Formats: sequence, structure tokens, C-alpha cells
Amino acid sequence: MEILEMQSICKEFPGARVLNNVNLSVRKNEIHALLGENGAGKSTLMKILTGIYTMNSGSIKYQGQQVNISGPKHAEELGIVMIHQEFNLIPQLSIAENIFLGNEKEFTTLGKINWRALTSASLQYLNQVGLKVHPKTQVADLSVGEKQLTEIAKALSKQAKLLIMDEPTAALTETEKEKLFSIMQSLVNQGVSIIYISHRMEELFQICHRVTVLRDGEYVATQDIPNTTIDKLVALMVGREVSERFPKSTTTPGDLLLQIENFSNHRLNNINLQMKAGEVVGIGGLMGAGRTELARAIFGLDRVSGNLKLHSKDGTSFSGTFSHPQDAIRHGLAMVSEDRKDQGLVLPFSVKENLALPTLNSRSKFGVIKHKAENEMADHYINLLRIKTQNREQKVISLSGGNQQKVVFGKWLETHPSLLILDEPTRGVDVGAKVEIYELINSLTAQGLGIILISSDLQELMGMSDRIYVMYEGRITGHFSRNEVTEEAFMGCATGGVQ
Amino acid sequence: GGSKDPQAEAPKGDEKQLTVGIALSTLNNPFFVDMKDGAQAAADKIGAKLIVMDAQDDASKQVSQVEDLIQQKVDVILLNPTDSDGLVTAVADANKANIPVITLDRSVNGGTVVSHIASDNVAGGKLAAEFIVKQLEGKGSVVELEGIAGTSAARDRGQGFHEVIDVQADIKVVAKQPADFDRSKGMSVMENILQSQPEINAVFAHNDEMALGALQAIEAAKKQILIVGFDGGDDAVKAVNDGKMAATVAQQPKLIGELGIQFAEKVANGENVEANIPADLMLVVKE
Amino acid sequence: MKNPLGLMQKYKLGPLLGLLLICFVLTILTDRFFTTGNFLNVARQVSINALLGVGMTFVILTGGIDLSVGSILALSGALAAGSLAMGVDPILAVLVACLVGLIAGTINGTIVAFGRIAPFVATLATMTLFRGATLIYTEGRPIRAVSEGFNKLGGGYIGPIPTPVIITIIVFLLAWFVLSHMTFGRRIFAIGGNEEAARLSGIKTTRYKVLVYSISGLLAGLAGAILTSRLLSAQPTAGSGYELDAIAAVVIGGTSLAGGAGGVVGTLIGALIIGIIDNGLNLLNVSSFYQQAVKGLIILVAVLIDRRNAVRR
Amino acid sequence: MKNPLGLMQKYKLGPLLGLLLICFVLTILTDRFFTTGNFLNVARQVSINALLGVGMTFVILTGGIDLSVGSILALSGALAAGSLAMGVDPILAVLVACLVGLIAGTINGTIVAFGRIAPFVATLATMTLFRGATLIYTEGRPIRAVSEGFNKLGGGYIGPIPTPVIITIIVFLLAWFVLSHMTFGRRIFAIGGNEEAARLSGIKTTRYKVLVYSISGLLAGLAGAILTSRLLSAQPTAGSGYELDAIAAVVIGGTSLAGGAGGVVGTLIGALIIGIIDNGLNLLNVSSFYQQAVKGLIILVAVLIDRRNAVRR
Ligand SMILES: Nc1ncnc2c1ncn2[C@@H]1O[C@H](COP(=O)(O)OP(=O)(O)OP(=O)(O)O)[C@@H](O)[C@H]1O
Ligand SMILES: Nc1ncnc2c1ncn2[C@@H]1O[C@H](COP(=O)(O)OP(=O)(O)OP(=O)(O)O)[C@@H](O)[C@H]1O
Ligand SMILES: O[C@@H]1[C@H](O)[C@H](O)CO[C@H]1O
Ligand SMILES: [Mg+2]
Ligand SMILES: [Mg+2]
Repeated sequence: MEILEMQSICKEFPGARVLNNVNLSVRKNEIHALLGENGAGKSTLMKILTGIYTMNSGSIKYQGQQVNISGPKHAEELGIVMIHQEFNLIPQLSIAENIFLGNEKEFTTLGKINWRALTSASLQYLNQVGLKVHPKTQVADLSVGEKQLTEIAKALSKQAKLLIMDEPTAALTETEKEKLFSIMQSLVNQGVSIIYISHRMEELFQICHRVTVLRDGEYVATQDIPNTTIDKLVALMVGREVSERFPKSTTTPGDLLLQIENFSNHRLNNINLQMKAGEVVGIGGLMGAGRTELARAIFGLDRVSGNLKLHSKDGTSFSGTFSHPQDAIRHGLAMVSEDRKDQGLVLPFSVKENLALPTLNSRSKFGVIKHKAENEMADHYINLLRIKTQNREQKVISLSGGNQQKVVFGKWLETHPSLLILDEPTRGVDVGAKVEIYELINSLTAQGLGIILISSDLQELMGMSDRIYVMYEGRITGHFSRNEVTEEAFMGCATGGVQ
Repeated sequence: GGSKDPQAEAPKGDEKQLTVGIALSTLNNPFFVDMKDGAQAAADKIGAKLIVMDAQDDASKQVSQVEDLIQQKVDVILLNPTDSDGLVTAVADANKANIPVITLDRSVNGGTVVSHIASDNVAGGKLAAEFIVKQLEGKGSVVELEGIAGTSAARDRGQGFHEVIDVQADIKVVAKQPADFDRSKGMSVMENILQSQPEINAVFAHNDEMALGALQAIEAAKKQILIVGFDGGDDAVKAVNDGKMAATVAQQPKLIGELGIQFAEKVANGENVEANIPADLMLVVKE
Repeated sequence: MKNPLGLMQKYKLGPLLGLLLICFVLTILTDRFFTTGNFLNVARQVSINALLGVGMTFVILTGGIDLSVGSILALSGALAAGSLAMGVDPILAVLVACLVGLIAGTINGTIVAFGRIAPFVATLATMTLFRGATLIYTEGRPIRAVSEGFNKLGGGYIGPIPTPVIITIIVFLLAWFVLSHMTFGRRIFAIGGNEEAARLSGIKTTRYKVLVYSISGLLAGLAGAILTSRLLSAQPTAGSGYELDAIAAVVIGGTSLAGGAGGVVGTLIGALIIGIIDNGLNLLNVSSFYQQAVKGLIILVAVLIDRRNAVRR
Repeated sequence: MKNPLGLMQKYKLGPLLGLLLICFVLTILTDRFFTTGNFLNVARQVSINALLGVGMTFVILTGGIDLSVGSILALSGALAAGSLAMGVDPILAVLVACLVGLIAGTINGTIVAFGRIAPFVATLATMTLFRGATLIYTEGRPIRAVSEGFNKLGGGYIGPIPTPVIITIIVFLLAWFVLSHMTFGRRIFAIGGNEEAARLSGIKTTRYKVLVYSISGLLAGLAGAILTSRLLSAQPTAGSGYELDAIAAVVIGGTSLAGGAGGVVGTLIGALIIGIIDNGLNLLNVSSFYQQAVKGLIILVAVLIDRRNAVRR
């Protein structure tokens, strides 16, 4: 039986038709995957379903009834709950308050909140998602992964009949992901239906029953998972064959590029690490292990004690620590940061202006910007990275998540770095684009670049790194070469065991 | 600055030093700076300590300042109220604390005040109007630049001015706008009026600052207009002598301040003083 | 913990430390400062700014700002005095002031929330508008407000404590309770913290945004009644510049202008800091020309000390 | 395109439309308005606020605010007049004013950028501080500034155009060029758009944050010299309240107080709107009590019309 039937949905934004006659039907007790490239319209379709956007035409049937969903609250009353791709948490409030935001009624008498009841009620959901943080903790103090778990707990608290998850695993590591899948399984057993959006193909085969594929705002197909393959789905999504998932090319490492000695600060504990030119060095670990902190320390964003030696390709070398990203950039470092909205992009800026930001000086004379050179540079990266945008002047805020990530990538490539730090570079990036990024990594290492790859996607980490360091609580607890690493050995170190 | 008080550090001699608090409506106007200077000089002469408060034209701020003076247990309070009604409470508080109050330049409408020292602003407005009527020979268009709406000075001068002007059949007030006792506002308001009124014969400004601003606007427009100000400040008197302004109604702020101290000493010594002490007004015209 | 002041950070004690420091210095410098009489005196002086500051805190917590409080204070004071003059009962006159404030605030809120105009511009415009209305109503003259009952509001005492101080304390406690223990208050924090997320959680953000300006207006109206009663007259120019002092109290108290973080406890401390600086400079007989410079410096230093202890990102 | 006003949105023509509407209405209501003489008159009156507004635009684009411009204007004017009185060359006196403004602005910037104090609080404190310094220096009295050379700055003409207008146009063009065509301007926008992302992209955000306040201070200093020269004297109270008008010009012109979006073209239009409203109300001889109310209403309506055409989310 169908719980949801969306028929011929069309949606236009000023100047862009984003959805064109899209159909989606979801059965009771089913986990239904929604698949498509970046910008295919997945999030938009789901925002229509939850009443955040109004569609231009089409119809929605829910539990056999024609419905006209007026807003998120209305959707919630119908039992349709969404976990958004971008976090929707209030940083200044506690976890417990965030979970019940808008639904505090049962914990209040005459408007006064019963804190004890609220806290203990939230504990139930935190345990369910396996988040071991006190419910009174401020959300601002959580790591990205912990925030994601809070979002999930919040959705669980709403007793959904139809739960929409827009890339919930993008920020999660293997353990949390497994936990999430078991939650999803038990929800389905209790009669809940789930729409699941993810760019991690193997997940679909682990957990989903059926899949609907969108391409460029059009409906392509709906298939039963057992009767399809990753390759078939990828072909449907992209409209062409994609050869290999992790096209890792092996390069012979060159000279010593980077040496980190005794890096310590309030979250790092005596980190030592080295890498050669042309190497991809992976850094793995569970949520909160301190990987991002290490990247920030290298890049001069946070204070750190210890020493860093860098031997750039132009023959210059540096010893010390960087005090400002500008230093780091000058010495050939670049960093694609973990959180593109908070740290990667200037949201009111256009694609062009974002791409140009770190390299303004190279396209200016006496401080005057050469607009022609800037336009050419922007078009170059839009083509090279296949950024889906109306033109170079479109504001990045209206790009899909994956395309925003490509813009961040492009701006750093333009600095022609000798060492590139990638902190979760494929979070929210579709398969096609992921492969493009991996190929890019290959061509960069072929040119002698060193790459530090931080990723919570174990497949990716093992598929793309030459060597892997594992971190736990700010320390390095393991170090593997490409061919000796196994999932068990990795997880052992990531949970604090010794190699 | 000139406000340094040499007496402040002086050891208290055998006999108790007289301490007077003076609460001024604002010090952002040379008129009151003169008043303060007059009081300071007089206080220095008799070896009294003077505590100066500047309320920046805010009645409730002034109430607070009087309260702070009461906390300091001064012997006499000289009050130049920002407003006649607003300071009644403060006077009542002082009365309760048995500290005598003398008002300067503007009066209060309640409480017990031992003495009031001021020039008569209504009379001053009349003086200015009569001068203009005479100069225009009873015929012409006049502009009035008003002080801050809601201050007694603006009110009283306007009242006196209109008492005379409004009964003139052939003199018309063609524009009447506030310029807040401020020179730059006086200029821009006058500039605008000059645009809208082709024919202007005289301007009466409620104080010299606005008159001097108007003068700038009029000179820039290359017009000949009779300007009358109020206060008799240095700049205005010079403008009158240079033939740029026609007249200013001179008050004697220094004298008002000086009298304030003299009477404060008398009151402190238990002498009886008159309830009303007028300070002379005088029309300053080119010698 | 590396930082010995960690505890202070956690409970945002920076402003309190600043306040204590200022009090300590003043106690040493003049024996007139640390007396019951002077404390009650300061408390009464501070009460108007504290009332405005409490209302302003609600507004700023949502990420807004209210520049019109001074004008609302004047307008409601004038209408209260006007009603008194028409022979209305004193209590009714106070209610008139509160009602006028409430309406004016609701106008602000409506323009901001439904007109989607930046709060700064909207309330800058209504600041001029309400001041104009006051001038029109009063014809630029103060209105006398002498009535025994009415004058007790601003000038009276309950026991040894001035009435305005009692009123301020009650308002402050109510506001504190609402902000820290009621859904209403928590939603205000949520809107300031992330308006979009709050909206997606089903909170009617526009409604709450209107309400915070209504509260600010209401308290400005109450302050107008108190000030009028204290001055025995409604001044058409009353309250000009008060918005800056109220905002300063809020921000010195640690509430972020971006919204979402802070509270009324800090605002009370902020208002006390400003009030005590004024009082202290007067008691110390600092020359009036130097007072402003010194006041500016002290505020700077107080905030700098506070910020040096703030968490670094 | 559904919305016929799409083009207007794209080029942010809302404020311009507002300006034209006001001009149209005034032309109908009074024949004194649409004359060359009055236009030059308005242009000269507006120039001070436009200069402050241009500096304020730089500050607001980074997400900051500068409340001290009025006080800086007074301080630099006073020191320029003081130097003149000491027999200094007129050109040097103008430079003194600019230098004083630059230093004062740099102090603001340093406190904001390195002291990490909210710009609102920091400049509120220096507003009081610089005003105090002015009072101390002038001892509360205007300082005469009569010197033929000096007085040409504010009172002179180049051809038929008043000198202050010429200066304002030059400053405006420079600012426009810097903001839209230079790396410096781009970085200012970036900082306002996302400070963290800007820092990560290698921009020394603190340096630029200091610089925008320096620019604002410098232009306030220049405005101080012009006003002093125009009034033939430096007033200790000059410029009080000017900060609000300057901010209003910026925001009416469409620059977001959150930073990152806007520009000086809008600010110029905003300053003209405010100036023309004042001028028009005077020309129409609107009763002084009604002027403020009407001005508030017009600003509200102008901004509301603008916002109604703004992109809906
Ligand atoms: N508010 C908007 N205005 C204009 N265009 C928009 C807006 N929101 C989304 N778009 C465009 O609509 C298209 C679909 O976006 P959507 O976010 O639905 O993609 P998606 O399938 O969720 O992609 P991803 O996997 O990257 O999250 C994109 O091309 C995007 O640029
Ligand atoms: N602002 C903060 N305040 C307090 N603790 C923080 C803050 N930011 C991060 N942490 C904590 O510091 C630790 C290291 O965080 P970091 O972001 O470096 O982890 P990570 O390995 O990159 O993990 P993630 O996958 O979550 O990004 C975590 O325990 C995290 O909770
Ligand atoms: O008498 C004074 C002066 O005229 C001054 O210019 C304004 O305030 C009045 O009280
Ligand atoms: Mg999406
Ligand atoms: Mg991380």
C-alpha cells in the first residue's frame, strides 16, 4: 500500500526550472531511496513535501488523501518529518531544548518548562541514537557528527509516520552509521516509512527497499534494490557509464614534503606525521577524534606548539608554525574546510567572487581587479569541475550542496598549492562528482602535490589513501600503508586500541 | 582646562569652607560657560568650593545630578533648570535635606526657592520685536528661528516676540521653524527658507548661535536681511559691530553666575535675601 | 582548566567583576559612595534605564533593536499627564501610559515582522515619528502632572525603598523567569539563534517578533509614567538619547547584538555600571568637561576586561 | 518574468524609485523645489551626511557600525580651528582635521578588531570619549575659524558648484571604484559576508577591519573641516546625532546592516532622500511640530515600498 504519491510535481525558481513532472511513490513500511546528482532536485522535492516550498503544479496524495501541505508545522501534524541536509539547530540552546523545539507543550504547565521532564525525555532519544553527551550541553559545543545525531534524535521525538532523511550519514563515521541503520530498521518494523537521500551507493544496498532516480529535475526510474546494481543506478543518475568508484592511480612518492613534529594544543596531543610529495595521506578516526583540529593547526587557524617543516616544490622550505592562513597559503598550503557554509564560502557572493577570493592579488594590478581575467578564471573552473550553475554570477547560496563544495575546491586549486588538505571533501557530493574529485586528486598527485585526506567515509579513505593515520582523542593511535589496512585493524585503533 | 579648581586641594582651614553646587542645563553653549565662569570667579574670590554639573539639557539627568549634590551635602544649590516643571522634585528633595536652592536664568514652578536670579526672556522677546518693527518701519516679512521645542527660553522669547509682532498689521511672520539653538541647524534651516521665501526683510533668532548660522546662509545667498539674535555673546557682538548682524539682546550670564555665588554666601550665613533678582537685559546695536 | 577564570567565564561573570571593581575603586576614592542613602539614590536613578534595558533585552535577543524607546517614553508620559490634566484617576493615567507604550511597540513589531524592514531603520523612523507625535500633542510645552496619587509612583517609597526601584525589581524578576523558564522566553532565544531553524520547527517567528517590540514598548510606557510622575511634568524632549544608554546596558551586560545569547541579569548589571559611573563622577566632582571623556574610557576598559576573559574561538 | 519590477530588483532600484517619487511629489506641491538654485542648495546640505555615509558604508559592509562619527567630526573641526587660530596655513589646518579623524578612526578600528569588542559598544564609548575630548579642548566654547583660504573649503564654489559638493562627488567616485573594482573592496565585502571564510582564504581580517574605521574617521575629519569652514567656527556640539542620519542613509540605500551586501551608490541616494525630505518640509513650511512626524512617516513608507519589491524567500 502507498503512504505517499507525489505526481507531476513542477517547481520553478526565478530563472530556473528545478523540477519537471517528478513522480515519487513510497509504500508503507518501506525505506525508499531518492537518488540523483548534485542539483538534481532531491532536497527541493522534499521541501515541497514538507511545505517549505510551494510547488507550481502537481499533486500530493498522503495516506490515500489528497493533501495541500501549508507549512512545516502542518507536515509535522500529518506525521511527515524531515531531517534537513543543512543543520537546523539553535547553537545557543541545549540539546534537550533543540530536540523538543516547537513541541515543548507536554513539558510545560502554564508556559513554564519542567526542565527535569524535558531532560529525561530527551535522554531516551539520545540513547536511541547513541549520543553520549549530556542533554544540557549547548549545541554550539558539539562537533559536526554530534550535531547530526542531535538532528536525528529531534526527528525521532516527533513520532513520524513518514520520515525524510536528507544525507544523514554525510557527517557520520561507520559506527554511528551502523547505529543509525539499526534505528531505521526498527522504525520500519514499527510501521514508519522512510525516504532516504544519500550519495553513498553501498548504503542503499544495505538498507533500502526501492529507489527512485532523478536527473536534472526529471523523474528517471523507480527500481527494486534487489534487482539492480550500483553500476546500473549510477548510469541512470549520470546518464552515462562511470568506470570505477575509486580510481586510485599509484604514483611513486617524491621528496619529503611535510614533517610535523610534536604538535600539541588543547585538543592535540603530541602529533608526529610526515609525508612525501605525490602522496595521499589519509587521516581517519571517529567523530571528535581531533582530525579537523589537526588540519586547522597545520593551516595556521589555531595556535599549536611543536614544529612543522615544509619543503615546497619551488625549492623553498619552511620551518616553524603558521600564525595565519595567509602564511600557510604563501607557503603553498590550501585547505578545503569541513563545513562549507561556515568556513568555505561567502554566501552572499557569486560563484565567481568565491572562486577568486584567495587569489585576488594574482589577478590585479595596483590593487585593481582585472575583471576579464577573473571571468576567464571562473569559467575555467566552472567547466573543469562541471559546477552546475546558471552562470558565474549566480550566488553560491542558491547552488546545491555538492556544487557549493566544488566551488570551494576550485578556489583552492587556483592557488596552485603544493600541499592540499581536504577535510571531508566529498561530504554531500554525488557519485559522478566524487569520481571527478578522485580523478582530480590523481592528477594533482601526478603533478607532485601532497594531499592530506580527512574522511569519515571508510571506503573512500581506504580507496584513495597511500597511507592512513588513525586518530583517537587527539593522538595518533595507528599508521597503516595502503595494502596492510583492514577495517578491523582500523576500527581497533580508532576506538583507542593500539596497533 | 579653565575649570580646574585650585580650592579643591586646599586644606580646610579653621573655619568651615563654603561648598556650592551649581547644576547647569547644559555646558554645550557659551552662554552657560560664561555663567559658570562668572560663578567660578566669584567662588574663587571668597574661597568657596564650587561643584559644577552639566545636565546636557535633560531634565531627568539634572534631577539625578541634584540628588548627587544632596548626597555630597553641599551648603547651597544654584539651579539653572532645564525646564521649569521638571525640576520641582529635585527642589523638593533639596528642601527635605534642608539645602537652600537658588534658581538661575530659568525658574521652577514648585518647591521652595530662596531666590531667583534671571533676565526676563518675555521682555527680551519684546525688545527684539520692537527693534525690528522700528527698523522695518512697520512693514515687511519676518522669519523666526526657534530654540529647542519645549524649553522655556524658546517659549518665553517667542511669546514676547509675538505679543508685539502679531498686532502689527503690515508685518507678517512668513516662516517659523525650530533650529534647536544650534549654529549649523540655523544655517541649513535658513538656507531652505531662503529657497521658499523670495522676500524676507528680517530674521529673529532665539539665540546668537542660530543667528550666526542664518548669517552664513544669507551671505551665501548674497541677500541683505536684518538679523537679530539673543544672548550678546562675543561672536555676535563682533558681527553686530562689523555690520553683519543688526542687533542682539544681551543677557549677562557672567553676572548671573556671580550674583548666584554672592547670594549663596548670604543664604549660608543665614541672611535674608530678596526673592527676585533681575539681571539687566540690553539691546546691543552697532556703536 | 588552563584558565583560572574559567568559572567566571562559564557564569559570564565579566560584567559583574567590572561592576564590583568600579564600586571598590569608588569606595576608596570617596566616603560618600558606600552609604545606604547613596545606594538608594543610585538605584532610583538607574531604574528608568534598567526598565528600558529589560525591554531592549527581549528585542536584542531576537536579533533586533529598538531605537524608539526614548520617544515612546516621551509620548506615553505626555498622554498620561494629559489624562491627569483631564481629571482622570491616577491609576488610570498610569494604565494609559502603559497602553500607549504597548500600542507604539506593537506598531514597531508589526513593521519589523510583517513589513520585513530592518529593525534599525524601522525604529529609527518610528523614533522620529513618535517624537513628532509627542511634539504635536504637547505643542512643544511640558505638561504638568501634579496629583498626589500619581506622584507616588515615581517619588514615593515602600518602606525605605523608592517605589520605582521596587517596580524595576519586580519587572526584572518576571523577565528573568520568562526568559529562563518559559517556552515563550526559550523561543525568543531560538529565533535569535537561528530564525530559519526556529521557523522550520514550527515556531511562528513573526508573532514572537511582534511581541518582543510590544514588551519593549510597554516597559518604555511604564518608564514614561514613572519619569513623568517623578518630574511632576511630561517633557516633550524627555528620553532623547535613552535608547543608546539602554542598548549599552544590554550589551555591556553581555547580550549579543546578533541575538540568541544573553539575558536580563547582565542587563541589570550593565545598567548599574552606567549609573554608578555617572554617580561616581559626580561624587568625585570630576569637572564636567572631563566627565564624558572619563565615562567613555571606563566603559571601554570595563568591556575590554570582560572580553579578555571571553572564550576565544 | 512574473514580477514586472524584476529589472528594478536586479539593479536594486528601490531607493532610487523612492527618491524620484519624493522629488515628483515635491515638484507638484511647490514651484520652489525644482530649481537649479534649490538643487545646489540641497546638494550642499547633503554633502556632510553623504561624506559620513560613505565612510559608514565601508564600516557597515564589514558588519560593523560607527557611532562616533559625529564626535570625530566635532573633535577634528575643533583642532582645525585651533590650528588656524595658532596661525597655521589653511591647507595644513584641513590636513590636521583629516589626520585627527584618521587617528580617531584607527583607534576605533583597533579596539574593534584587536580588542574584539562589539562595534556598537566600542564606538558608543569612543563617541562619548571623543565628545569629551572636544569639550576639554574647546572648554565648551566655539572656536572662531575665520581665514579667507580656509573658508573657501566649505563656502566656496568651483564654477557654479559649491566646493563641498565637488569634494563629496570625488570622494564618492573614489569609494565606488575601490568597492567595486579593487581587491581591497572585494575583501571588505568578503569579511562582511563571512568573516571566517575570509580569514581561511588568507585575508588578514583584523587589518581590514581597522582600515574601514580609519576611512570612516578620515571622512568624518574631512566633514569636520568642511563644516567648520562653512560655519566660520568649530562648535563643540557639532555633529551630535549625525551618526544616526549617516546610518539611515546607508541602510535606506540598501546596504545590509549584517554586512557583505550593498554599496555607496545606495548610500548617496539614501542621503539625498533624507536631505530632500528636510528641504521639502521646509519649503512647504510644514509646522515644526509636524515635521518630525511627517519625516518619520516618509522614511517608513519609502523603505516599505522598497521592501515590497524585494525578493521574497
Ligand atoms: N532558492 C533557490 N533559488 C534558485 N535556485 C535554487 C534554489 N534552491 C535550489 N535551487 C536550484 O535547484 C536545483 C536543485 O537543488 P536541490 O538542492 O534540490 O538539489 P539536490 O538534488 O538536493 O542536490 P545535492 O545532492 O547537492 O543536495 C539546483 O540547481 C539549485 O541550484
Ligand atoms: N567549540 C568547541 N567547544 C568545545 N569542544 C569542541 C568544540 N569544537 C570541537 N570540540 C570537541 O573537540 C574534539 C575534536 O573535534 P574535531 O572537530 O577536531 O574532531 P574531528 O575528528 O574532526 O571530528 P568530526 O568528524 O566531528 O569533524 C571533539 O571532541 C569535539 O567535540
Ligand atoms: O538664556 C539661555 C540662552 O539664550 C541660550 O542660548 C539658550 O538657553 C537659554 O536659557
Ligand atoms: Mg540536497
Ligand atoms: Mg572534522
